[in-house]
Amino acid sequence: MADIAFVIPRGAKPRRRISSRNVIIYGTLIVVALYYLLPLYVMVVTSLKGLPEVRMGNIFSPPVEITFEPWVKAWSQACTGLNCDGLKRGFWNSVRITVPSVFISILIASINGYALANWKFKGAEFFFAVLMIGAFIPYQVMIYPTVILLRELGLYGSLTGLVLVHTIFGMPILTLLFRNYFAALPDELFKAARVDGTGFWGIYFRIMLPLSVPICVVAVILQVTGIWNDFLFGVVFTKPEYYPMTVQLNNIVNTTTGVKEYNVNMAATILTGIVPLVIYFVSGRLFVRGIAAGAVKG
Amino acid sequence: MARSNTQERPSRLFRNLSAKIAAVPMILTAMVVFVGFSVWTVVHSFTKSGLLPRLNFVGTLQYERLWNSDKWLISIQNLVIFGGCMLVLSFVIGFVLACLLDQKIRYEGVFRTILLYPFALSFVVTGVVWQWMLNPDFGVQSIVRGIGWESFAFDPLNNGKIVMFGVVIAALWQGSGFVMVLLLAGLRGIDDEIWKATRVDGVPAWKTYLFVIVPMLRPVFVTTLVIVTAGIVKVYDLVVAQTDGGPGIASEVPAKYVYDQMFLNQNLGQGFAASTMMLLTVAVIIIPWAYLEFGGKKRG
Amino acid sequence: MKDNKLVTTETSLAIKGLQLSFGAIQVLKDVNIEIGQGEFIVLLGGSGSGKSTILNCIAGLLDITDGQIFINGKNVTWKEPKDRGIGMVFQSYALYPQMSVRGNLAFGLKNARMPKDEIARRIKRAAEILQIEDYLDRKPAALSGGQRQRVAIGRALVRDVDVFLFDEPLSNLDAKLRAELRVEIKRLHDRLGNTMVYVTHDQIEAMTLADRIALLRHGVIQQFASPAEIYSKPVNIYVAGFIGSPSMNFINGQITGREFAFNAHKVNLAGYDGHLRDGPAILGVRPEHTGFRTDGPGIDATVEMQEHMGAESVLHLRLDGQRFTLRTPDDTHYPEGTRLRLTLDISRASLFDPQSELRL
Amino acid sequence: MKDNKLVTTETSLAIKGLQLSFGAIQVLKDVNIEIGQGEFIVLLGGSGSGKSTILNCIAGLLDITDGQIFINGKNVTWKEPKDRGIGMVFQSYALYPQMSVRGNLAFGLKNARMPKDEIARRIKRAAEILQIEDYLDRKPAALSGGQRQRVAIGRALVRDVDVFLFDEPLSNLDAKLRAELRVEIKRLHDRLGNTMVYVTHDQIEAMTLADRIALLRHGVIQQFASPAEIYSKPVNIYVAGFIGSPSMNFINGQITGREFAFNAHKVNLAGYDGHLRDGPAILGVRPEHTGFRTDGPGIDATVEMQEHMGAESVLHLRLDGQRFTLRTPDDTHYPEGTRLRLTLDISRASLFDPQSELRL
Amino acid sequence: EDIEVTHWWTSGSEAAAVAEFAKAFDATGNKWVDGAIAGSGGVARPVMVSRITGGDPMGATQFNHGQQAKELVEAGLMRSLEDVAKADGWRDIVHPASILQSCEIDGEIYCVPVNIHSQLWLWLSNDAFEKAGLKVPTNWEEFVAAAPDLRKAGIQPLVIGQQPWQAALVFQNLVAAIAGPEVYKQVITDKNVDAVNTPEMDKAFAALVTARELATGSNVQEWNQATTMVIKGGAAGQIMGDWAQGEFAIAEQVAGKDYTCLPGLGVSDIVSTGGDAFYFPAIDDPKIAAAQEALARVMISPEAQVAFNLKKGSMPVRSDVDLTAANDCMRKGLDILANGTVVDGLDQALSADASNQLSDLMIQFFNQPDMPVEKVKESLIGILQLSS
Ligand SMILES: Nc1ncnc2c1ncn2[C@@H]1O[C@H](COP(=O)(O)OP(=O)(O)OP(=O)(O)O)[C@@H](O)[C@H]1O
Ligand SMILES: Nc1ncnc2c1ncn2[C@@H]1O[C@H](COP(=O)(O)OP(=O)(O)OP(=O)(O)O)[C@@H](O)[C@H]1O
Ligand SMILES: [Mg+2]
Ligand SMILES: [Mg+2]
Repeated sequence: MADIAFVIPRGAKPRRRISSRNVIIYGTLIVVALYYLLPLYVMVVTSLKGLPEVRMGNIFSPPVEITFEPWVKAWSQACTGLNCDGLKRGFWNSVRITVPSVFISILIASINGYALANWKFKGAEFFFAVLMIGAFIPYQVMIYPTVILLRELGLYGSLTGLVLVHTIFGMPILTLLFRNYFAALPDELFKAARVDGTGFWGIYFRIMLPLSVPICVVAVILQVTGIWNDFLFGVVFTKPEYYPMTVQLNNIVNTTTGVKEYNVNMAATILTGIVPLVIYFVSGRLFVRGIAAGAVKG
Repeated sequence: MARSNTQERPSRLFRNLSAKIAAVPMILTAMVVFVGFSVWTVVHSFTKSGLLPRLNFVGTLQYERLWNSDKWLISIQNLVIFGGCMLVLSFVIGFVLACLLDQKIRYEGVFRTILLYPFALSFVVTGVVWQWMLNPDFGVQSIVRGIGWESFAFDPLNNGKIVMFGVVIAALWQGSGFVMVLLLAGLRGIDDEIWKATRVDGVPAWKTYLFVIVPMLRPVFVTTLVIVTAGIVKVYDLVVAQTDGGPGIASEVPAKYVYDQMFLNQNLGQGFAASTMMLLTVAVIIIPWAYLEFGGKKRG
Repeated sequence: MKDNKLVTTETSLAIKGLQLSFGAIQVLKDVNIEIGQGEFIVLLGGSGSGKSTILNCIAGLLDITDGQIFINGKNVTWKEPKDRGIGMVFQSYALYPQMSVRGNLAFGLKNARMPKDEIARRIKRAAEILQIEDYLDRKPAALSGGQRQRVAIGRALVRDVDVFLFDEPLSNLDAKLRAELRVEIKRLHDRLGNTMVYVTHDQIEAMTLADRIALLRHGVIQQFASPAEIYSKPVNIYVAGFIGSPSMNFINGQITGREFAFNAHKVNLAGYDGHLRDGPAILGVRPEHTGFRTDGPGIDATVEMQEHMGAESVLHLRLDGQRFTLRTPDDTHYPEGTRLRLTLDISRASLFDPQSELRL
Repeated sequence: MKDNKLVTTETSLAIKGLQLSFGAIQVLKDVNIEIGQGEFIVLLGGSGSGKSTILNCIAGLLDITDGQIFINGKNVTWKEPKDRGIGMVFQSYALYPQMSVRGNLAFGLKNARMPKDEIARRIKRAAEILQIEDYLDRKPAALSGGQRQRVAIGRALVRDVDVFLFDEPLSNLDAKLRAELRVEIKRLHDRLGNTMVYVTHDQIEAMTLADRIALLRHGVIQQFASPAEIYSKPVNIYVAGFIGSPSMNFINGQITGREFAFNAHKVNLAGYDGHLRDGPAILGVRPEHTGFRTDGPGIDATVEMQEHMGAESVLHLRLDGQRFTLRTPDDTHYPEGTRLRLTLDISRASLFDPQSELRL
Repeated sequence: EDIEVTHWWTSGSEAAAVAEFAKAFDATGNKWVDGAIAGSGGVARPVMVSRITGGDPMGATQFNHGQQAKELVEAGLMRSLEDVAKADGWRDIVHPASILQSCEIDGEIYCVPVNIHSQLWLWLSNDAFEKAGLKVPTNWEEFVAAAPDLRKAGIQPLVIGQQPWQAALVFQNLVAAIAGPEVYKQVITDKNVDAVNTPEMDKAFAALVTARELATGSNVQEWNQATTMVIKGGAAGQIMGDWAQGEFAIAEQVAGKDYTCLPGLGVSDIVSTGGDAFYFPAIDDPKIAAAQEALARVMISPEAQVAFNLKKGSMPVRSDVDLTAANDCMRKGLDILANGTVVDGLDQALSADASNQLSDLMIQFFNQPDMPVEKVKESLIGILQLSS
């Protein structure tokens, strides 16, 4: 090795694979990644164990005997009161709630963002500021008046009502996202479209919307995550035939008497989280890109 | 102002009519839901409403009771602890991770995905999992003891003094990845030439991050701060799922206080009074910010 | 100076008493412009002088505070942009990134519910004129800057408008391409004969393209005249300094009779085109209107630096302690310290009142 | 051509066999440059030609694939940027936005643990040289573009480096300011005498600033010579076309003996500076090296368009169906269709081999 | 007719009990549509109230009887069952009468009580005492006396979970058993503030301090975890309602052999009443109204009462049914219900607000070893004043 020190530097810098810098960076990242993965690992491992094993062993040890029983039970057998069909029913309800809610809330919020960014009218900023303050109001505070509002609209207990609620409470953050995104698009594009004879809606549908794919991805992920995981609105503003999956999850996890079936709980938990997780894993790249594309510009 | 060939200036109201029509949902949401409901809440906080809202006014009785309630005071204190820890830690962790990921490393996507996935889970899931992880009998404590460190004690969920830190651990697990992504996006937006300039100036990387990059990320920090703070003020599900306010009432938080008063105690008036206090706090913090951010300058 | 095109007396575009404020800030203060049919007008001015704002007002993209705008005799003050008979070309091209070039060109026409074959015909014609036939099916991202700008022009072209508005269309391009496209725009104007209003802060563009230049400063038109007139008879010091590169040299002095005295020198003002009066004055001489020789009579100056430009060179001199620039088609090298004798061409110089800054 | 500065034979910066690839794409192919002490070198080339890449390699901001870099005789190939004795100025200025001008200037020095009074001294000196004393306590956001660029230069200046690197420092400024700062940079160089490497795609900057220009294309240096030589003896058609505005006119023809024949015309090549040989050739004539008169003998051409520039004008002609440009200090107007007789100045023209594109 | 019934009975035994009602109701030709929401009243109640006030009521819904639904009734959102009750003579068959009185507002009956839970029990682990070499105590004093030895043996004398209501339950037991039913009535039912300062109450407060000492070191959250400690012998005793039996049963423990239950802390023969009741929202549809009536009748019918309460582990609301299958502990409870003293449960006596405040107060007391009894007294008086 000694002679290498005397070599006249030329050509590419010899790149050491294991430099102290890399050890620190990758070391830290790997440790942190393990920390983040640990709970998921525990969930999966536990859900694959039989109940006796769960009670005996340590939560980190891999299952001695893998069983899918808890998954089956969580999906199709766990009881809520008299209905013993597990999460299955709630799953489709969640889909029925999430799809229109995500779609409509994003549509409305993107129109808001577009109107705010490109068609400023007197007072627009004021309404927007109010909306932003609204983002901070805990939902619990709003339950009662919302019940009254829905009752007066005749939408209480209906899917439409729930979609409306999700649209309203998703509006602040989504509007902020879209407003910032559209504001970051070149103003000249908008002007060119106006000169080309397009009106408010024409520009929105034919110019802005096609350009907002990155931010839509962000919005979709945020909304799918938020709405799919929602429990409070789903249970308060609808009736049992529309109860989302999280209600069943709550019923399985929150049953206070008797033995806790941890393995079933974990399986149910994973099953409930799987849709947002899949969406997230599939489009995570776009998520980061979309956020970079405008969401973070204050 | 005699104009010969004058065309009437169209009424202000009808300029940009489509835009105004399109903004109706937003205006309604802002005015009816956020302003209207808040006013409604404030009004009813002066009543003795129980299970149902009624206008049987009792003056400031609810507020007196609120500020005499240990539970409320503990809630506030907990929110301060939780919020302080969350803000500091999520930003520190998020920023350090963002910086690490920004080093042009390999498998960046994999790491990023791992750090962010908890964000896709609900607070209920997070609460349940961490309740488990922190369980002294089979969670982290027993594992550490199992590998030989017998005296190791980490049992936050059963210790009222440190229970909030247990909640913070779970909240960080779920939320710091999102902070990381926001900040990473901000870092990516920084002009490459700034980096080159600091390298030529011989500034060490950590100094660059601290003294050059962080100040440049101010707008991103502000946006992130808003999102994180909004989450902190609203914290509810996590506490309910993880500790249900326990042990005792050691991990109560304001949102839970509101909920419990309204639906467990069937004392809406009290719940509304607590809500009003929360609204007030939010307004005090947010309105100046919103004014600076959106009122002062013209374009975002 | 120009006569290759018919500038009819008919006005194509008229702006009357245009005022515009953003909140409390008044950006345009009583702008009045009348433009003849087929004229090429350049709005020239520094950054923030209000050029784009005027253009946006003409296009109807900004709500004006006061005043009226006429296009082809019709009051369009409150018309929608699409109904004004204008086409607009932007600095950043503003092409719709998700549409092909063809889609970009067709967009406005489709909006006007034009029949398909007419759209196709017009696109074909525009593409021919602009030589973009080969890229019609590409997306804008796959085009170079110059090609993009051509498409942007095409978008205005297909709409067959009366007035073309250009907002610094070339400033995103590099110098070489800019020079090429400048020529192309000029040819296009010669060919189409439309009225064009062109915003730029580049005086070369303004000088070469314009029939008339409106020189703006802080939202006020300083001078609205042909390039030759603006060049040779700038109304005030600002205009004089703005036009010409390198800038005009200014010398403080005193007029007495038909003589201009500064420091120890005296210059005869015979041949000056303007109204002389006794008193303090500022003499403005363009670098290119200053002769020199290495000896003989003349004003004494020393070479500080020389910029060689291939075909010509610029000499940076020191004249009685002040800087003085001089431009010459001669590329001989004059080392630092060389002493030169200058002769000022008074017939092409300007004199200004130091108070009002106006030309005498 | 230049002699106002001592260009010692000592090399200040040497690049030997520099190669650089991004993944599979080779961006720099065997670049060799030797730069003398105090020389001002401009790297000129179109977008993507690799100019910034070379600069970043010199600065140590990119890890090279092969080759060596010497600064003041020391091999710095693997040294950190800060240890190379270089200062760098960027297109986007890259000022630290939250620090005052003073803070920006001091930041690098503080990192080198320089004593406070020495820092103050250096800042004072740099501020004087660059005339930014008045803004020292302002934040960059409160400065104009030109002022910002001065601060950016100051940041390199205070570090007292051997070599200054500029990456298109002026291209974010408008034309007028660009011309001013160009002169300032030249003065700065005259005053400091440092070695400077300056990247630009603007040939005017290159021509006026450089002692020598390295003209790049696709990562290969086409010609590395003084501006005058590049201008008058371009090694190939690419260089000939790149330098000069408007571009050189190229005419296809045939050399026979000492005559160049094209279409019906014949031009005598007496006075041509190069090695003639019979066969097909391309004649390159610069617009400014073409004389004309309205009648008499000469090559026949018709005026298509004229660009007036105040002090001079450019005539766009048609010569046997081809375009031909001609630049003249004369601003007389020649209407479209005017017939002119051209005379080509062969002593300043270039002939190229159509195959190899090299100059004969 | 389809009737949607909402409730929060989701655990194994609860669900099985509900199924009995559903079976009996379906037998009448109607259909029970189950709307279970887990997570106890805290989660379920806002849903129920929202649905009723939101104008989309269910056919029937569970509430703890007492004060929870009072306002809904007053707002006219609930239908009166007075006609049914009169016709079927509920006032005669329901025992104790207080349980039906809780359903009465302005002289009309609005709910069907379905079961009685007594909250006044001390559960002891025989195993734990054996290990410590002690006799299983028969009352509170003996239990307190045994505590030091239990500690020595490494056994937690008294286990109290960290859910606030568990602490309130301990207080309720001590007041009822040690201060006596009379004082309990004065303080809890009548909210007589003066009664708080009686010598009897002082004894109860002293016992409360003792209980706090006994409970020091208990480290569990939920009541069933606490019960599990008793089952496993890690703790000697727990004060809990009769639903704790369910846990013992699942662990296959036998009353009297593996564990001992002492009603009224073994001090006096008292039970508290309290439990669940069903309310019927007012719905403008005669068919549904008829079905509601049918459901009410089914719920209170002797057959359903027996079937339901056996599964649920609670006591029936009528004394005229025979629970031969009941175990040792339930027998004790039934006997006291028949012969002994009956006091109102907390849900019956106090508003939800007051009882939750009491819970918060008590858990604070248990978690703060330095909190003086005076402070508790003072706060208790405040709570009683507020809710009277
Ligand atoms: N939306 C706006 N709100 C407030 N002020 C504005 C707005 N748009 C432009 N201005 C101000 O109006 C003035 C003129 O702006 P304008 O864009 O017309 O300048 P310009 O001459 O086009 O400059 P540039 O060459 O930089 O494009 C500037 O001072 C600018 O700050
Ligand atoms: N990080 C990179 N990865 C891959 N290719 C790169 C990278 N940086 C530059 N290139 C490529 O290298 C070539 C030269 O780039 P360079 O930036 O040196 O050009 P330039 O001459 O400075 O051009 P410009 O005038 O546009 O700045 C270009 O083709 C560019 O696409
Ligand atoms: Mg502009
Ligand atoms: Mg570059």
